[in-house]
Amino acid sequence: MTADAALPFALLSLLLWLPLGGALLCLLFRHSGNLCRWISLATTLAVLGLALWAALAAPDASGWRFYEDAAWIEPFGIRYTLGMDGISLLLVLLTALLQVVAILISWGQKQHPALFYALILIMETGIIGVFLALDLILFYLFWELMLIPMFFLIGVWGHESRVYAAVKFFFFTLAGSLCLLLSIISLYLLHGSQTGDYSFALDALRQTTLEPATEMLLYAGFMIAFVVKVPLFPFHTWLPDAHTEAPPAGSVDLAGLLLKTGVYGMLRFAFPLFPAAAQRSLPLLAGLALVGIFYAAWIAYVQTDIKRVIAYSSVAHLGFVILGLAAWNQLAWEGSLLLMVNHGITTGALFVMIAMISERSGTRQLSQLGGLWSVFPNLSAFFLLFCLASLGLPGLANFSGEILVLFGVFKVRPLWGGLAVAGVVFSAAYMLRVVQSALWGETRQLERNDDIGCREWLILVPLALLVVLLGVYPAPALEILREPIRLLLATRGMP
Amino acid sequence: MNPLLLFLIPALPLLGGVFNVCFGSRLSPRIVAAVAVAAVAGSCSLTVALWSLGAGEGTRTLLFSWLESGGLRADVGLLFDPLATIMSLMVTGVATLIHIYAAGYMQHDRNPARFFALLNLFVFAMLCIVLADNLLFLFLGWEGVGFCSYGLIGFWYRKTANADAGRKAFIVTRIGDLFLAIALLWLFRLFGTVAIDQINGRAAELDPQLLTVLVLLLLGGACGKSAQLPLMTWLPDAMAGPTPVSALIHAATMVTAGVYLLCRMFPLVSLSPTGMAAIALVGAATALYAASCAVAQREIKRVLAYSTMSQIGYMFLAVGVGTVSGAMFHLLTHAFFKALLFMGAGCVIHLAGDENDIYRMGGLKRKAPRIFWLFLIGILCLAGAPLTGGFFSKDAILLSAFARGDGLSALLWGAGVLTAGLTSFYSFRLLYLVFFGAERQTEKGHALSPLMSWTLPPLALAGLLGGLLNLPHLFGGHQWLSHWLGETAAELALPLASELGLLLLMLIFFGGGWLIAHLRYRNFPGEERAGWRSFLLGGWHFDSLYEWLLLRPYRSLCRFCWQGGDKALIDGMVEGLGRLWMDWGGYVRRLSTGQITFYLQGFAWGVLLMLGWFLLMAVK
Amino acid sequence: MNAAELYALLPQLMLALGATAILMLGAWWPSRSVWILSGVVLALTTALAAGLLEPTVSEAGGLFSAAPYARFFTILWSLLVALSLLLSLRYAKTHRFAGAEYTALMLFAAAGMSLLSAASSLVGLFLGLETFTLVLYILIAFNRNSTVGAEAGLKYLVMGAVATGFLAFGIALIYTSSGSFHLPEAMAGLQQGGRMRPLGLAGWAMLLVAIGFKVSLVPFHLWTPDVYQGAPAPVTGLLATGSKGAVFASLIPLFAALGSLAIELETVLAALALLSMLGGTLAALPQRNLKRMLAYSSVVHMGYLLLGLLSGGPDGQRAVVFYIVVYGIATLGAFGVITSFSRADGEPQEYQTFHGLGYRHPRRCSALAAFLLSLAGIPPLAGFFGKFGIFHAALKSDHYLLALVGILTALVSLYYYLRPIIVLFMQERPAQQMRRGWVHEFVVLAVCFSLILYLGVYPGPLLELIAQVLPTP
Amino acid sequence: AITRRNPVHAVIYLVNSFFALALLFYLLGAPLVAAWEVIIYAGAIMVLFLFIIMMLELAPTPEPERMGPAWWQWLPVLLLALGLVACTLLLIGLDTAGSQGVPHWYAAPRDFGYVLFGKYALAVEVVSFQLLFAAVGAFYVGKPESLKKTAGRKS
Amino acid sequence: MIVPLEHILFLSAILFVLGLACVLARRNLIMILIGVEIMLNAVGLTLVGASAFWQQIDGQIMVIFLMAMTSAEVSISLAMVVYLNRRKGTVDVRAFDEMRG
Repeated sequence: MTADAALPFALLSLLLWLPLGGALLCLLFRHSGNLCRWISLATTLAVLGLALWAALAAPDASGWRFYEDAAWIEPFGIRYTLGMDGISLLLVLLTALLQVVAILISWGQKQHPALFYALILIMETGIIGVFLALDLILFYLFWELMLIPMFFLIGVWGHESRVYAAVKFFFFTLAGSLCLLLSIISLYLLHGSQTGDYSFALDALRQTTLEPATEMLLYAGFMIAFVVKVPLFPFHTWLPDAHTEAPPAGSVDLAGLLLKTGVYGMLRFAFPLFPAAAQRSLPLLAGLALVGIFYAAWIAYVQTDIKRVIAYSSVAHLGFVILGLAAWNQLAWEGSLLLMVNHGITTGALFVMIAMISERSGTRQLSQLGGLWSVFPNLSAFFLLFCLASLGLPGLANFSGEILVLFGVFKVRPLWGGLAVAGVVFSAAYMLRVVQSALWGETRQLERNDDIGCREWLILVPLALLVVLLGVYPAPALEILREPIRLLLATRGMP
Repeated sequence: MNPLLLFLIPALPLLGGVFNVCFGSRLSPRIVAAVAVAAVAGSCSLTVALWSLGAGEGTRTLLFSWLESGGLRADVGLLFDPLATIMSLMVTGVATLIHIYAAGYMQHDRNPARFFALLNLFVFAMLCIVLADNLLFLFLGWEGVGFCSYGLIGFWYRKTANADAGRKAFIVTRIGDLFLAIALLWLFRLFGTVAIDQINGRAAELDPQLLTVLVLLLLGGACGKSAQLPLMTWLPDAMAGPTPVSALIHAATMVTAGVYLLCRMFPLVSLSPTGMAAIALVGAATALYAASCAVAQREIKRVLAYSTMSQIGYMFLAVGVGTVSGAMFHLLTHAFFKALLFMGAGCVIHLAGDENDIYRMGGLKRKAPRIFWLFLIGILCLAGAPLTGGFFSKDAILLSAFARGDGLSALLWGAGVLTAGLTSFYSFRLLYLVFFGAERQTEKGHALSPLMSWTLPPLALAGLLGGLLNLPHLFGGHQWLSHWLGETAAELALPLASELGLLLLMLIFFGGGWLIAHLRYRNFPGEERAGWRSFLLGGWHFDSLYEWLLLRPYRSLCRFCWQGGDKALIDGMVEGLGRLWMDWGGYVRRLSTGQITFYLQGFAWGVLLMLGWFLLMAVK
Repeated sequence: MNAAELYALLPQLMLALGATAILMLGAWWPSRSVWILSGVVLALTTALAAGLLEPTVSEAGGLFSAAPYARFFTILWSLLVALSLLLSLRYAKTHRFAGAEYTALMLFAAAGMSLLSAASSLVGLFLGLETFTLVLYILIAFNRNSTVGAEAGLKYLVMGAVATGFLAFGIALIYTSSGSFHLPEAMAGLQQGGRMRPLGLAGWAMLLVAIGFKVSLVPFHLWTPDVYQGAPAPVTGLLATGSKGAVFASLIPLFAALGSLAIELETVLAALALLSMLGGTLAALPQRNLKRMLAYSSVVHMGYLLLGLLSGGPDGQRAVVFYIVVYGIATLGAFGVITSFSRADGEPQEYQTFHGLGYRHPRRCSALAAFLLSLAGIPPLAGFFGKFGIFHAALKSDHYLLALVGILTALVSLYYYLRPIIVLFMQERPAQQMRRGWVHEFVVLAVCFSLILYLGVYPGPLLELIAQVLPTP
Repeated sequence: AITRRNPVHAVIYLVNSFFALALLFYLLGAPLVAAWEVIIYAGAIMVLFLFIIMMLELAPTPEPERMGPAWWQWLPVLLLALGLVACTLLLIGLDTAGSQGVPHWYAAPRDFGYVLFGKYALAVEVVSFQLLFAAVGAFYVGKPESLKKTAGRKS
Repeated sequence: MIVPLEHILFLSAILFVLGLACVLARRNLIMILIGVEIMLNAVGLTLVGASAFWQQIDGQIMVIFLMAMTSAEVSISLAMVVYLNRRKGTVDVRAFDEMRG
């Protein structure tokens, strides 16, 4: 089972706990903000390096590239099981990358820098943990671990109504999580009473035989947690507030990573554990996703705060992702996952850019922005690029995922696919509105006049390259995804 | 010759564009322009050099697989067949000239890098449409031209109106793209592939009704890009862009992409009579509508824009009546003379001191005779003066329509002929207003750059002689274009007499239009009353109609979703729930009154309830 | 009574005798810190003794058990009191407590709590309970400068006296019904034809009132916020953790002895649990006083504990004991932070005094945040596995409704746990400076914090230990 | 005893009732307990009560009438009490043990002492500790302010 | 046999509730404490009755403990009464409601 026998150390654990170590170092040296900055940068870079190294490994027969398993809490049958397949790998890579970006974008953090960086690093551990855990309780633990740092990031470093946003975020996600916990425990008990083996291991629990009604109930518990996190309409209202109020790094993490954990949870846990119930829920899922695509796009069109527009665009894009999942075929799932990664990069980049813009202009209100191109041509060019990617211009990142989803969906459900395509028009409408108000027109009052600096180049160029690369040549990413998805689709009970 | 060289055709403009994106702002405008021109010119010469690859079945070549997943395979691959060769030659050729022109046009601009980068990228995207061997790659180009058009229309972004026009263009064409995308998805669902030749080859397997739907979807896509009814409102506004842009994108190439698409898919399209009829109808209606609007326009570029729309209507009509070569023929000639006209208009605007309104021009003939003559050639082609390129191509289309012989075709033909008359009228109206009469402009004009004036003659020549490409037998031609495109059924089954009669009719309409224009506008006093003209000037007020019918409801819908849905309903429910808990919390909290006696009563009640319950249990 | 039995109860005797000794010596040599520290040492020694000495008999005098279960709690309460004493070093100084008396009372309270946890007879239960209740009457009103302290003492006294009456009446009725005080026989004697005798039911009703008062279950909880607010913070810590935990610790053998008869009480217990979870949560929501909030939150936690108890079985019992430990640590820690912020003129309780304090005193405030989050059951803090165990047990025993309500209240309760955290860390307004903490306080807080974290990440050993010491097989 | 407005009267009534109870105890075969009832309750505790009442009434208290309950204050309490009595009595009545008689039985003081200091020796210890600490507590709480201050300074 | 056990229990229950009623209804702190005494005496009666019923001494011993405990409690309570009276000058429990909510 272990593909990492050749490695002299536990790569996954290192990957997982390295950021936490960095966070502790930050807290230790909390009186020197500068040192913390470098510590956190070094940590995130090291994680990125490790993740890239992990990408070099070949998967074994069961699809795992790396696998770790150790006893943990015996009385409850909880084990410390980590595994990395293609899906995890891709998402871990995304995490590692975006965290570097998050650190870089908050380089000038003045207010309690040590705590800030530490929280970002803790969150990285949480997110990576979610993507690696194969024991349900371990997963749940990381799932919740992401919450607290985010809560503080929004609540402490956020903007005007940050406390409201932070609390709303916490409540929405926690409400879902608790349902998840309830379901996990029930499933564990059911499985235990059937087999006598009380275990939270994903593989073991998949063998549970379930009554249809029970299965549906448990599945619903899982899905509520994931759907809130994704977020699917109508559970999305925490997102715009959280996005808007969060500091730049928080927004990047939120949009780029946290939302992905929900989809990942569905793919990794909810669907394989309850295949029949999942099948029955697909129309509902697709329906909500479709409504979300339109609804969010419409709302995004009338927002006045640029961050809110992007936040709603996230809802719409994640609607596409869920729609792809609901199509339940290789094509759509690959598309969904690709779109997820792409969305993480583009939206992350957009939030980064919004931060840069609002640093310079002192506002995020669309009505008070304008004519940025004439003052910051480079900045504006990047912004335009990411906006275009976000609205799904072919050749840029989002399109490749979106179109695969559409192909996959249309293949099985033409009506869903056809409707979803219409969403593209609306996405153009709100995205161009943003571009319009921000870049074109007369230049407004600005606070700073400098175009992007060295650090900002460093952030934007790799992101831009990735956006183009993933749009033009997504084959490597798809290649990584192919086998795990095939395995997922081929499992018991999945038609 | 290595087929992979074909990739250089689109790649050169791409490289040029990327180069200018990355480094353009640091280089001098001259180098920027030079790089852009060189890239396009290189691409043009490559097209010529590789011409032989396009003969017959053409050449398919593949660079790498763009998207490959679960049965879907979309390559970055080119299909260099006769249709594509002719189109790409036109695109690169016209684009080269326009690039050169633009180098002169933009020479006073501080930072033309963005302009040339976008222009180069546009050529790249257009070539993707032209050369793509699968629909997805075509779609990439399709959206790409849309974006470049957006960026270029709004090039002078300080004026919000320009940027708005760009956005309108992008979004309206995107509505069309929506249909194309659905068609694309559907075709993949049906055939499991997106390769154009496979789809065309297997189109006959399909159910006719399904086919009709598909054709209508394709038509929708084409309408958006080619500014046909009902998605035409963006084109006149798109004239806000720099003139070379209008010439290249909104006259010669991008707007004809719709026609090209329909020609590309013609094997499929032709299988659906209903679809064909719809295409023809849309074309004819647009031709008539646009011509009627052009009659009342006041801005020189808007006149040309409407005329473009109208001419593309002809091309649609051609596709609809089943003559690809006719459509392509008109596409080519139109590209030449319309590019000529736009560039001429650019010169005129320069000369008139950045004045757009033709009512405030006049007498330019004396000031710039060479421009006048070149412009005249363009006008003649547009109006369909005999023996010009425009004459032959337009005539071929009308002949084909007439030759079909059924009622609908006759109607379409009638519309076409009427349009021809109107075209003649507004063309000469334009000519007279601009070049004849007294000078009415107030601004002082600028001098013309030689780069601008010297790019016009080749186009004029091409426009004039364009007819030779597909000279009908009547005039001793060989219909080279039709043969090149492999269209054998192009021989018309019309008797010579009726053919001649039709020609005569065309001549009459041409002459009539000219005459009226001559009488009315030879010595134009300066202003004329609005009245019914305002209706035509506003393009039959379609904009306002859409505003009332679609945009306002859309905006209210959006606002309703936000305020009503998100804020009031969802958040209201969540917050209401929270408040409910809080309220109850307040009540429960108030139980702690601070009075010991009250607390003790709590004891007593508790024990009473417990005892009562136990009593019930015991009794049972 | 023989030597073996005395040996078995050595830890409790050590506490009681030590307390007396400190009391006596303190009369001659009044020093505050010396006595408090020697109290700490004594408590720690007791814990050590309870942990290391293996008694030869399992029961002393038919009143108190000396089983591992009892010794586990002896250790726990001794440690708790040691920590509380250490914590109160500065507090006692600023409030001019009489050191020897204070220490002696605290130690005696520990003895009472461990006796209660060890009770194997109704008499033992009564005595243990009364022992520390009596001590608490005094300790609550120990701060003689504080009016609210006196009021709190009065409230606890009156309520406690009445509750004692109920407890005694309940015991009397059960004795009447079964003819024995010793738990297994007493509970077995209540049975009649598979049902519980009406007299036994009446006795249990009375007993539950007393228990409900002690652990503050709704509707017997009304005193809780007032007393918490008025009592000195270290005492509140003891009151919130030890006295409640000890009662629950004694309930486990009680219910175990009841066996199948527990079904008769199930509805009432379920109702109590339900009311406690809901009522406590609701009342805590609008609170703006940290101690009162913690009081109501303790009501909710007692509801959870009752839920665990109700679920029964080894799982339920294990969950309850684990929860007691975890809840105890977190609550003690929270009151420890309040203690260390306290000044001579009072303790900061109102949220408005905490504005932005998180950055003035980052260590203590983050510890407080961690304790609150642990109480809320957020992983990776220990509270999560506490709640996890409870819900696990509840679901296993098919208490779906209660588990659902538990989850719901856990969600809502988050709001009032977050509020102080928000105030601490997310308010701009600069806060007033608080006292600098003493190293003793930091030691206590660090111990609590690391335990909370450790148990949240690696609860396995403790869970296994608990499973070993549980009274029933 | 419970309705008396004047606490002194209440205490006197209560002493009466204690005597009655002591008699009952004696009848039920608990002579020692009966004796202690008289000695401790009637003798010690009630005297303590009286003492305190006397001591406090030296201080000016607002009209004692107001401290007594008005009739309406009794009403809910009365209802509660009736309910409680009814429930308890019914529960007791339902129990089969109730109808059995109490046998004649007599707990000799010697046996009593034997059990008390044999079986319950530990409990006696505990109770003695309790009493000690209660005394300490009472002393601490009851210390007058002036005393407290000196104690505070000393310790 | 003297009386049925029932009668003793009835008597003690009534006595207990009377004590409770006193506690609930009275506002005077001393009267409340007197009520508690009545309750505890009722318990004593029950225990003695039960002790006789089962012919065991344990019940009586419990009564002794109860008494000891009561006296301990009473001593503390009365000390508290004195203390409170000194602070507030009243023994009316209604006066002690500084904390609420």
